[in-house]
Amino acid sequence: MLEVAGLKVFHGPIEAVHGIDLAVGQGTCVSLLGPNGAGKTSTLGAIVGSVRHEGAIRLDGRDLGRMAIEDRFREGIALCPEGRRIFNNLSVHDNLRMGAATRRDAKGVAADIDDWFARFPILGERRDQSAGTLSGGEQQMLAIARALLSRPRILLLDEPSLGLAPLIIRQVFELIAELRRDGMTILLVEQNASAAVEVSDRVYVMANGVIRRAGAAAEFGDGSGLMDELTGVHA
Amino acid sequence: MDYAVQQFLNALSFGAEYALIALGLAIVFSIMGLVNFAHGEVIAFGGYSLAVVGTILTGNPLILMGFVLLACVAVAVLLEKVAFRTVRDADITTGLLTAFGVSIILQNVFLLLGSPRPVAATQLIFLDRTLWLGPVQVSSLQIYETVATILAIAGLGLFLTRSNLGIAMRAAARDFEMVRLCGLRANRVVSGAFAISGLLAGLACIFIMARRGSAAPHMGFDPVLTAFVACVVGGFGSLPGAVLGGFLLGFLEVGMLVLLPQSYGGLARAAVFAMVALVLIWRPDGILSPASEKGDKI
Amino acid sequence: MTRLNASQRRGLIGALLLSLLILLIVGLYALWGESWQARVLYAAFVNLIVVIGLQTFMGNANFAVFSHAAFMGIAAYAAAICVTPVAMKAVSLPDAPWGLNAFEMSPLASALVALGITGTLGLLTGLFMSRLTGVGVTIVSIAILVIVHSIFLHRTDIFKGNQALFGIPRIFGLTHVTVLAIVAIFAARLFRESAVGLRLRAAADDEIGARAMGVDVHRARLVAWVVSTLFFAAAGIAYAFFLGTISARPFYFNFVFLTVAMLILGGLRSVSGAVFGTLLITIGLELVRWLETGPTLAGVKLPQMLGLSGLLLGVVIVAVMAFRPHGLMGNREIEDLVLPRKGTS
Amino acid sequence: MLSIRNVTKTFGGVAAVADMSFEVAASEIHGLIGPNGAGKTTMINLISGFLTPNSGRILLDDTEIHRMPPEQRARAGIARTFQNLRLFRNLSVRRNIEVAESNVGAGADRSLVEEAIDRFGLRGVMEQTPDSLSYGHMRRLEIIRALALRPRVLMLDEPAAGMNAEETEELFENLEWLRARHACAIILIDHDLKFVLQASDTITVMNMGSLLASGLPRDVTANKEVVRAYLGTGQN
Repeated sequence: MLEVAGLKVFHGPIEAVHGIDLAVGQGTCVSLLGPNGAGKTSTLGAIVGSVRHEGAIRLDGRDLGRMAIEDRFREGIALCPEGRRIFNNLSVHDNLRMGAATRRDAKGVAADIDDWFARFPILGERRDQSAGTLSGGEQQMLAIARALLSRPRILLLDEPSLGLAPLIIRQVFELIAELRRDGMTILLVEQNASAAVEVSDRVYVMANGVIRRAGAAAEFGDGSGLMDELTGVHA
Repeated sequence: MDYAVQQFLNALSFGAEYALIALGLAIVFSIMGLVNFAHGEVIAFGGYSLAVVGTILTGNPLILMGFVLLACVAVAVLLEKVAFRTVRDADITTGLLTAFGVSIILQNVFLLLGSPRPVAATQLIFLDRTLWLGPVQVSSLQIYETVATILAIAGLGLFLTRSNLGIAMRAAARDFEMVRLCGLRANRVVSGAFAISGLLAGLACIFIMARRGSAAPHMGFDPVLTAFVACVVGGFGSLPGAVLGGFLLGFLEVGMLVLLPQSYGGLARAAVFAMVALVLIWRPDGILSPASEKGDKI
Repeated sequence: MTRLNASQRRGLIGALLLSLLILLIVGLYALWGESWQARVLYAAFVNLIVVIGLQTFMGNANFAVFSHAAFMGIAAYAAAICVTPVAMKAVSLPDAPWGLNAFEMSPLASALVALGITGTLGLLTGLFMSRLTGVGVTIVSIAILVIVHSIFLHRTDIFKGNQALFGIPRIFGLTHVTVLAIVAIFAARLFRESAVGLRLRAAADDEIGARAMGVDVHRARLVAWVVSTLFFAAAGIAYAFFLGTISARPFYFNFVFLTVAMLILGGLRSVSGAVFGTLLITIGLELVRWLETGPTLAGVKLPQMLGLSGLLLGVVIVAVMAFRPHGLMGNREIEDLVLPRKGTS
Repeated sequence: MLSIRNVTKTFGGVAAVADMSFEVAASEIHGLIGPNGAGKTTMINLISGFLTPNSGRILLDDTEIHRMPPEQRARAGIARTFQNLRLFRNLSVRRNIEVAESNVGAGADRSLVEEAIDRFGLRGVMEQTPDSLSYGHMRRLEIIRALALRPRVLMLDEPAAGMNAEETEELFENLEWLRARHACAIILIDHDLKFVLQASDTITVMNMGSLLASGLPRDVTANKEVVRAYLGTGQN
C-alpha cells in the first residue's frame, strides 16, 4: 500500500531523517515509535509533502515524491497532525466540511458528518460552536473525524494522545482500534509506546533520524521493554 | 434634525465606501499576509475601463457596471499571478514593498497611456440624483451605496460561511498549510481571495465613478489610504474589523467636517488620522485584532 | 566612548571608502561637469542623506516606513521661516501668525531650531511608533505623512501650501551638502555598528531571541527612529538653504516613492547599498527624464512620455523584490567587497 | 536561588502548567523531564518571561521576577536557549555573541566567552553567518550566546536535539566544564533521558502540567509513576 524507501527529510540545512525505509500494508495499522526529536513527525511531513525530502514515497506503486500537498491528499493520504491544528475560528461542522472539501457527493458528506455526530454526540451538540471552545480530547476526535471525512485510503495519525488525560487517551485508542477493524490503513506516530503497540500490527522504532528496530507488534510485548531502548533508563 | 439625518446618511455612505475597500484589503491580508497597496489601482483600472468601454462600445449603464466589476476582478487576479505569486512566502515587508511597486507601476501606466488629467466617463453619473425624503435632501447615490454595501457584506458573509471555498478562506487565515492538507489548492484559495477583493473594488469603483464622472491615475489612492487606516484600527486581517473600521472612519470624517469650522475643512482627514493614531495607543493591534495567544509556540 | 571594536573599525573604513566615492563624483564634476549638473548633484546628495536616514530605521529595524518626506518638510519649513530676513517675510509671509514673520535668526541657529523641532516630533511619534507591530508601523507612518501634508496645504498663512515660500537666503552650495553627505555616511555606519544598531538588527532577525538576550526592543527602535528623523531634518535644511524656495508638493508621496526605490535597489540592510542605490537611480532617472521630454534620437523625434520615470521606479522595486529581495548589496558593506573578512572560509 | 512557587498558567481554560513548585540551587544542574506536552517548555517560558503566570510567584534570590519583561530578566541573569534555534541569521557569529555581550556591564569576566568559543570549536567561524554553520555549531552558538549574558541561571531547551551520540557526549563534557568555570545554575530539558540523567544533580519530572516527582536521578527512575507517565496508560 504505502511504501517509503531511502527517505531523507530536511529542515533548512539540517537533515532530520537519514534515509529510512518503511511499508504499511493494506488494512493494517503500523506504528512509528520513538522519542521526541527522532524524526517521526518529519517522516509524516515528507509523506504528505509539507517538508523538503528526498527518496521514494509510493502509494500502490505510484510515486508521490514530487506531488504538491493537495495532490497527495487527493491521492488518498490524509493527515491528522500533531497538535491537532483544528481551525479554531470555524465551527465544528465547518471543520468537518473542510475535511470533505474535495468530495463532490454532498449527500454522502452530510451522512458521514451525521455518523460522526452519532459516534461523538458532544461534537453534534456543539456543531455550530467554534471549534476552539472544545476540550483537548474533543478537538482530537474532531481532528481525526476531519481527516477521515475525505474517505482517505490511508490515515496518518501524529501523536493523537499528546497532552490528553489517561481516560481520553483510552478513548482515542479505542477509536483507532475500531478503525483498524473496519479495514482502515493507518500509520500511527506515538510516544505512548504501550498503547500504540496494542493497536498495531507492525512497529518501527525510530531514534535520531534512523529506524532502530522493526517487527511485528507481538515481538514488542506490551511495549514496556521499549523504555530501555528509547531512553536508556531501566524501568 | 434634517441636517443631522443628512449628515448621518453622508457618514453612512462614506463609511460604506471605506468598508468595501477595507474588506478587499483585509481578505487578501488575512490569507496571505500581503498589504496590497495596489488595491487603489485596481479601482482606477475599473475607472479607466469604464471610460474606454463607455466610449467605444456601449452606453448601457447596466452592461457598463457589469464590465467594471469584471475588469476589477480580472486585474486583481492577474496581479496576483504576475506580481504577488513570487513573493507569496516572503516576509511581510517584502510583500508590502512589492505591492507598493506594483501600485507605482500601474499609476504610471495610466499616466503614460491616458493622461495626467482626468478622463471623462460620465455614464454612471445618473446614479447621483438629489432626492427629497420628506424635508430631507439626500443623494440617491448615498442610498444606493449604503444598500449595495450592506448587500455585499451580507453576500460575502454568506459566501464565507456557506461555500466550501469561503470556509476554506476563513480556515486559511488561520492555518494555510492545514487547508492544503485538506486537499484544497493553494492557488485557488489565493486567487479566490483576490477575485473577491477585485469584486469589492469594482463595486467601490462604480460609486466613485458615479460621483466623480472621470477616471484619473491617482483616483484610487486616497480612498485606499483611508481604508488602510480603517483596517489597522479595526485590527488588520479581521474582516469584521475592516467593516467596523470603515464605518468608524466614515463617521469620524463626517463628524470632523461638521464640527470643524469651515476654514479648517481641509484638515478633516488629518484630524481623523490623528484620532485613529490615538486609538492605536489604546490598542496597538486594532480594536478587533484576531486573538493572538502564542501559547507554547516560542 | 570605549575603544572601537573590530566591526566598528571596519565600519569606519567602509564609510571612508564611500566618502571617497562621493568626493570622486564631486571631483569629476569640478573637472568636466556642466553648471546645470551642480543642481542634479545637489539634489542627489540631499536624497542621499534622506535614503541613508531611511536606512538607519528601515534597514536596521526591518520595517517599511513612509513618513520621511514629512519630517524633511517640517525641517525645511522650520529652517526657512527662521532664517528668512524679516524684510523678506513681510512680502512672502505677510499673514503669518505668532510673530513668525517678526524675527530672523542666523543660519546655524535656524538649522539647530529645525533639528530641534524635527527631533522633538520624532521623539513624540517614536514613543508611539516603537510600540506598534508589523503593518501598523507602515500604515501609521503613512498617516503621519498625510497629516503633515494636509497641515502644510491648509495653513497657507505659514506654509503657503502649494505656492512657493520664497526669499530664503541661499546659504548652501555643493560643498556644504557634500560635507553633510559624508557626515551622514559616517554617522549611519557608526550607528549601524553601534550597540543600539546591533540590537536593532538582532531584533529584526528574531525579536524573541533578542529579548531573551536582554535587548529592550522598544527602546532600540525609539532611538533609531529619532536618529533617522534627524537625518531627514538635515536633508530638509540643506534643501531649503540651497533652493531658496520651497513648497509642500515635493514633500509627499512622489518623493517617498523615489527614495524608497533608491534604498530598495541598493539593499535595505547596508549603508553602502543606500549610497549605491541613490547614485544608480539618480543616473537612471537623468537618462529617463531625457527620454520623457521627447528627445530627437538619430533624427527621429520620440514622443513625450510622461510617467516613464515613475514606471521605472515601480519596475525597479518589483524586480528587486522578486529576484533579489535584499537589494544589490544584501548584507554586505563596501569594505566586504574590497577587504575579505578574517576567518571566513 | 531560583524558586518557582505554585505557578499556574492556562491557555484558553486549559492548564499547561498547574501549581508547579520547585527550587533550583546555585551551581547545580537541574534536569526538567516529562513526556511530550508535559509543560516543560511552558515552564521555561514562564521563567524567562515570555509568558506571565496566571498565579504563583517566581523568585531569583529574594527578588520577584515573574512580572518583569523578558529583557529585564535576561539582564538580571536568566539566560536561555530555544528548542527551535533563534539565532540572528543576518549577523556574524561574533555579532550574535556581541548582542548579548552588549547587555552586560563592563566588569564582566571577558575571558569566559573567549574560552567557550575555543572550547566549543567556533573560533574558526566567527565571521560567518549562522546559516553557513553545521547544526551542531548552531546549537553550540546558542549556548555561547546565552553564556555571554554571564547568567546566574542558564536554561537549555533540548540542547542535544538532532545531535549524535558523540556530540551529546561532548555537550555533556562542555556542561561539566561550564559548571567548573562559571558558577551558575543550569536547567536542562532534553528528550535524551540518558543524557539528562547523567548530567543532572537533581531531576524534576512534570506530567500534564503538574509536578510528578523530584529528587536524585536514581530515585526518579525508580519511581513507578514516572515510568508510567513515559509509557502511557497501558501499564495497568
